[in-house]
Amino acid sequence: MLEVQLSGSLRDAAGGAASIHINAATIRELFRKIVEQHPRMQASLDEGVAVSINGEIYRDDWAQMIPEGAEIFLLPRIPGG
Amino acid sequence: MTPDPKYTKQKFKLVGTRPLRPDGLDKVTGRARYGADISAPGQLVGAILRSPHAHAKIIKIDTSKAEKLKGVKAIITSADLPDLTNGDRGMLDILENCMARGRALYDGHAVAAVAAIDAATAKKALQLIKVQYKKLPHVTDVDEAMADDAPLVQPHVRTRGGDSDKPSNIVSISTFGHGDVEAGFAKADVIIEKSFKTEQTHQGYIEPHACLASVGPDGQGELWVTTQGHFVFRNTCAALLGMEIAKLKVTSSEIGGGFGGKTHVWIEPVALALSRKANRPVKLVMSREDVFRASGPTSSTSVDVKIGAKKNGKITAAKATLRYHDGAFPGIWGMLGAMTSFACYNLENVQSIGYDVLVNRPKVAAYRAPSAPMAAFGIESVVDMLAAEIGMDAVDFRIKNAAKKGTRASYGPTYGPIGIGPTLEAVKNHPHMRAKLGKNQGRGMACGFWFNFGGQTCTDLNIGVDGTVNLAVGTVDVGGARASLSLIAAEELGIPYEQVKCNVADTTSLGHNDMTEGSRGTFSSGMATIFAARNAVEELKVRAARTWEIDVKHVEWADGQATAKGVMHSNLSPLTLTDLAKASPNTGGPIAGHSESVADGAGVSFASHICDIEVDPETGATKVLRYTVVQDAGMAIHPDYVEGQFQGAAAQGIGWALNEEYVYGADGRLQNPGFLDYRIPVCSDLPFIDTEILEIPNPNHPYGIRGVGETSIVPPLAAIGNAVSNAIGVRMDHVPMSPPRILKAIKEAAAAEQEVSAG
Amino acid sequence: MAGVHVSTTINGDAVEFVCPGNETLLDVLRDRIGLTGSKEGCGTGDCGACSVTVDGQLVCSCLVLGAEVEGRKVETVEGLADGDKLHPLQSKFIEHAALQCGVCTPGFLIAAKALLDYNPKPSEEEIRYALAGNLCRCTGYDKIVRAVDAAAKEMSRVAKRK
Amino acid sequence: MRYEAPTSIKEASSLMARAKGSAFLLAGGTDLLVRMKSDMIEPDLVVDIKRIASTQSITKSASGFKIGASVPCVALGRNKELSKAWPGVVEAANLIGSDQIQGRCTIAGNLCNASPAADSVPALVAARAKAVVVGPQGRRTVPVEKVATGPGTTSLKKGEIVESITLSKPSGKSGDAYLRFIPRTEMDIAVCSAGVNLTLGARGVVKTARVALGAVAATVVLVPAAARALVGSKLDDATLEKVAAACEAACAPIDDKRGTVEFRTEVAGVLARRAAKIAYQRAGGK
Repeated sequence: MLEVQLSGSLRDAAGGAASIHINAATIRELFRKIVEQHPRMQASLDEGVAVSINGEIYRDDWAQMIPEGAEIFLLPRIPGG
Repeated sequence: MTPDPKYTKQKFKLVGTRPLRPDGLDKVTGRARYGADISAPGQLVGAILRSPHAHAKIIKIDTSKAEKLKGVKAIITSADLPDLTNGDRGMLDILENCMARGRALYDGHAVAAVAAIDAATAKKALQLIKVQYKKLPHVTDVDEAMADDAPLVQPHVRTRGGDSDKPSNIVSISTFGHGDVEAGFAKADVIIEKSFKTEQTHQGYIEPHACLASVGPDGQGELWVTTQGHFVFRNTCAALLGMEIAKLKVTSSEIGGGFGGKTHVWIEPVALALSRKANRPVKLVMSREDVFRASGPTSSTSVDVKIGAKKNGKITAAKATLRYHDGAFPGIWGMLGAMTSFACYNLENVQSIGYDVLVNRPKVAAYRAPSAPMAAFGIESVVDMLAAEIGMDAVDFRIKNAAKKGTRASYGPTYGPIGIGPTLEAVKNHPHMRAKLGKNQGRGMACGFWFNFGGQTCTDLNIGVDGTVNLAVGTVDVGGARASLSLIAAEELGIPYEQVKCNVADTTSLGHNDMTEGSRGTFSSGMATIFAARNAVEELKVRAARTWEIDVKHVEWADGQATAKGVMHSNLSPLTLTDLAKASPNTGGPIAGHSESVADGAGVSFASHICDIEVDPETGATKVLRYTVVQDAGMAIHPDYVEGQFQGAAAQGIGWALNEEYVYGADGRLQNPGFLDYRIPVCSDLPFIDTEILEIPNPNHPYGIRGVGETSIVPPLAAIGNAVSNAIGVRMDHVPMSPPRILKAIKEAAAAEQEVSAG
Repeated sequence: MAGVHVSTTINGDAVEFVCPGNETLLDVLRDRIGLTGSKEGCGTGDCGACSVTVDGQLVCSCLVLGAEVEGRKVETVEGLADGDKLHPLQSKFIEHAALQCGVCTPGFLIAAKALLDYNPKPSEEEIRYALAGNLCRCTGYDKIVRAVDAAAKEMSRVAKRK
Repeated sequence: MRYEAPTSIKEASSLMARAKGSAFLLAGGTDLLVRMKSDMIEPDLVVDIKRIASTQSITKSASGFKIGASVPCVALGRNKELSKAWPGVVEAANLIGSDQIQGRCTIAGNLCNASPAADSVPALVAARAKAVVVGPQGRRTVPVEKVATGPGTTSLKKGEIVESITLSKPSGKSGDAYLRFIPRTEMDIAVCSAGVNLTLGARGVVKTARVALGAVAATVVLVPAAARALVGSKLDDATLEKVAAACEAACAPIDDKRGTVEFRTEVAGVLARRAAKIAYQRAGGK
C-alpha cells in the first residue's frame, strides 16, 4: 500500500485530504486507481500531473515501476521557459 | 520504451570541448532564415485589429467596408474560428486569446484579422473595420483584482482550493509545505516579516512572432513559424482549426529568442484561418507593439514572507503568501511561485500559499524559470534581513539552512543529490566576496532554484555512404543545442565532431517532440541522441559481422571502429564507421539509429549569484559594477553555451531588477509597448558576467546532464535587492528598483532619521 | 500609390527599385531586394537589428526611407564577407560563441564594423557604448564584447604586418 | 505619399508653402519615421532637406559657428573646433540616441520636433544659440528658445524651414555643460536635464550665466533666478544650493511613465548643480 501525498489544488480535488492510500505497482495503475477511488480527481489528472517517486519527478513515463513503500508525491505538471 | 538512463561515469573525448557551432556561418552572414524571412508564391500579408480597451463588450463588428476594399482577400473574426474544443476549457482559452469571442479582455486583445495583397492595403482594411464596443469596468492590479467587488474578468471561474462557490478572479489557491509553521515560529528567537511587490516584465526576445501559413480546401496545410516547439504548435493549431495532425506540416524557422514566450500560440491559428479562407499563403508578423501588448508577459506579484530563526542561525519556520496575476486567462503561475519559493532550504516547518488571479492584462506565458524569480526576491531578501538581525554572515546563514540530499523539499518530494550547498560554498570562497567596496557601493548575494524537466523526444541518426552522419532532432535550437548534440553523437560513435551534421527536422520527419522549454533541450534530446547513436552502433556491429562472416557477438565497437574479438579473428583488421558506411549498400542497405524516449527524472538545479552595485544617492541611479554566477550544470557538454545561458539569464534578471516594467494607465491601457520605454539592459549597462560552472552529475542522465537554461534568472532580483539595500542602508521591497523608487526610499529613510533625532 | 524610382549601390552592386515614398529602406532591402539579413526587431530605431551603413554612416534602416538612398552606397551584413573570406568580426563572433539565437547578430556586426572603421583600438567601455544601440537578449553582451575586442586586436595585427 | 528632395532651400520652402494636406520636413527622420511607423501621422508630402547644400556643413567664421540643418549630430562631436568652443552643446547633441541615431539625427530636427525632453535644446538655449529660418517672406533669425511653443508645436509659419543653427564665438573665459538623467546608460529619453553656460570675470568670479532645464515643463525653461545666483559667485556650496533651489522652483513637470513630478523636480536641481560645476571648471574656474 502506497501513501500518495497530494499538494496544491490536488488536495482540493481529493476532498481536502493531504494524502490518499493506493495499491499500485506502476504510474499507470496508480492513475487508474486514483480515478476509481476519487472520481473528482479526473479533471486534475486530465490537466496533467507529475509523479514524484522517491524524489525523482516523472511527467510522461506511465510504465515507470513504483517500488514498495516508495515516497510518492502527486505534483501539478510544470511548464518551463 | 526508454533504455536505462542512469549516469555511468563515462569518460569523454569530445564532450566538454568547445568546437564551433554548425549554424554559425549562416548566422554571421545573414543567411539564417527566421520567422519573417521567407515568402511564398502568391503570398498575402496578414494584419490583426486589436482592442483599444482594457475590458469591453463587443457589440458589433462591421467588416463590410473593408471587404469592399480592392486587394482584400479575407477577413476573419471569432465567427470564423468556431469552438471545436468540445468542453476543453484550456483549449478554448487559447482560442479566445487568439481572437476575442464577444468580449475584449485586455488592451491589445485581437478582435479581427485581414489578409490582403500588401501591407498598405491590409493596414487600410483594418482602419475600415468598424467595431462597436461597450466599455466594461476593468482591473489590472493583482491585489485589487482579489477584492470581492472587483470587476470579474472571467465570470465562469470559481476558486479552486477555496471554500466559496461565487464567481471570482481568484482561479486557485495552492498550498504547499509540511510541519507546523505556527509551532515553528513559537520556537524562533527572531522573526522577520515583510511584504514585497514585483512588476510585470516581458521576455523581450528581439524577434517578434512571425509565421507563414498555407492551407488549402483539401484540408492540407503548412506552417513556417518561429517557435520553441513546432510539434506542440502543430497539435494545438490542428485541434483549434479542426485539421488532421498528419496533414499540417510545421517547420520551425531559426528562432530569434523565446525564453518561454514562444511556447504558446498567439497569431498562428489566425494566420492559418486567414489562409484557409483566402486559399492563399498568408504571412503574419507581429509588430513590436503587438508583442508587448498581446504576447505573454510574466505576472506582476504581491508577496508576503515570514521567516523565523534561532539565534544560532537555524530557521525554525518559514511562510509565504504569493499573489500572482495570470492575465485574462487562468494559469498556474502563483502555484509555481509557491512551489519554488523555499526550495533552496532545509525546513522542518514550511508553508507557501499561491494565489492565481485574473486581471485585464495579456495572458501570462512562461518566462525562464517561470514564477521563481519573484518568489525568490521576497524570500532571499528576508533571509538576508534575518541573517543581519542575528548577526550572522548571509552566506554562512544560507549554508547552515541549505537543502541537501535527503532534505524534504518545501514542495513535497525528498531531494536526491543536489547542488545548492556546493554553489554556496563556491560563493563563500570566491575572490569576488573579498573584493573591496567603495563609497555608495554595496554587495549582495542570493540563491535560486528551478525544476527542469525532460519529456517526449524523438531523434533520428542517419549515416551516409561517405561516413558522415545526419542527426535529425525535433527540439528547436534556441542557443547552440545543435553543437552540443553533434558533440554527443560524435562522442558515442567515436568519430570527429565535424563528421556530424545536426538538423532540426519538421513535424513530418520525426515523431512528436515536446517544446524546447524547462531547460530540456540538451537534457532530453541529448539522451535521445545517445540512444539513437547506440542503436546505430549495434547495426554497425551487425554489418561488420556480415562483412567478416562471423557471429556479431564477436564484434566490438570502440573509437569509431569495429574490431573482431578473439585470437581466431586476429587476422581481421578493424572496420571504421566510414568503411562500413561505404560497404552498406551490400551489407543490408542504409545504416541508421533511431530513438523515441520519455526523458524523465530531470535533475533540479540551483544557482547562487554575487552582485556589486553602486547607487548615486542624489538621483537613485544604479550601476552594476561586478556580477558573478555560480550554477550546477550536472555536466557541461559545450561550456561556451552553458556560460552563455548563465550570462544571458543573469542579464535578464538584472534588467528585471532595475528597470523593466509594464506601465498601465488608469484607463487600463499599456503605456510603454516598445523598447524605448520598456527598458531592457543595453551593452553599456552591464559589466562582464563571470561564471563558475559546477558539475554535480544528474543520476538520471547517462552523461549526468541537468538543464542549465533557466535557473540563473532566479537569483538576480534578490541579489541586486540585497546589494542596493547594503549600499543605501534601506531595504528595497519593490521591483524594479528604478531610480525614482530608490531615491524615494532614501528620502523616506532620511526623513524617519530626522524624526528620531528630533523626537 | 505613386512609386519613387531609385538607383543605388548595395554591397557594391548597382541596384534599381521602385517603392512607395513612405517605404523604409529596411522593407526595401527585405521585401524588394531579398536581403533578409537585416532584421526588424522594433521598427522604431531602438534595437539596432536593422543596422546598415549608408555612405559609410551607421544607421537603422527602419528609420531611413528607401527613396533617400538614391545615388548612395548601402552596406548590409550580406556584404560583410570578402568572397569566401569571412570578415574578422564574423570569425570572432563564431569563435567566441558571441551569438545564441543570432537574430541580433547582423546588426551587431555592422555596428561593430562601423566602430572599428572609426576607432581601430576601442577600450571595453568604448565598445559597450558604441554597441548600446544594438539590443541582445540572449548573451548578456559578455561574449559579444570579447569577440569585438578580439577582432579589433587581430585586425590591427594584420594591419601592422602590411 | 509624395517624396521630394529639392536642392535649394527656396524650393523646399515653396514646396512646403504650396503643400495641400499634411506635409513634413525630413532631415534625420529619427522622429518623423517613428511617428509614421506608429501611425501618429500619415504624411501626404515629405520634403527631404539633406540634398540642400546650405544645410550640409558646419562652418566657422569670425562671429562663430553655423551648423547646417541636415548635419547629423555625430558630425558635431567629430568637429574639434566646435567641441572645444561649445563642449556642452556638443555633448548634449551626442547624447541623443545610439550611434545609429547619431548618424541621422540633427539639432535642427531636435529643435523643431519641439519635444520638452529634447537633449540638445537646453544646451542650445543656455548657449544663446539662434535659428536661421527661411520662408516665403525670406530669411529671419530667432533665438532657439522662441521656436518651440509647446509639446510638438512651434512658432514656425507654413513654409518656414530652419536652415541652420548659429552659435556665437565664446567670449573670453567661458564654459558650458549639459547633463541629463536617464534610467539606463544609453537609449532613453531624458527624464529631466540641465544646461549651464557661464563666463568668468576677474579672480574666477562668474560674470554672466544662463541655466536652462529640459523635461520639466511644456517647453525648455530658462531659469534666470539660478543664473542670478551664479553671477558674482565662485560656486561655493551655498551658491550651488541656491541654484538647485531656483531650478526646483522653476519646474512644472508631469507624472508619466518616465518619471514622477517629485523625481523630476528634485533631480533637475541636482543636475543643474553638477552642470554648473563642470561649466565653471571648463571656463577655467577652480
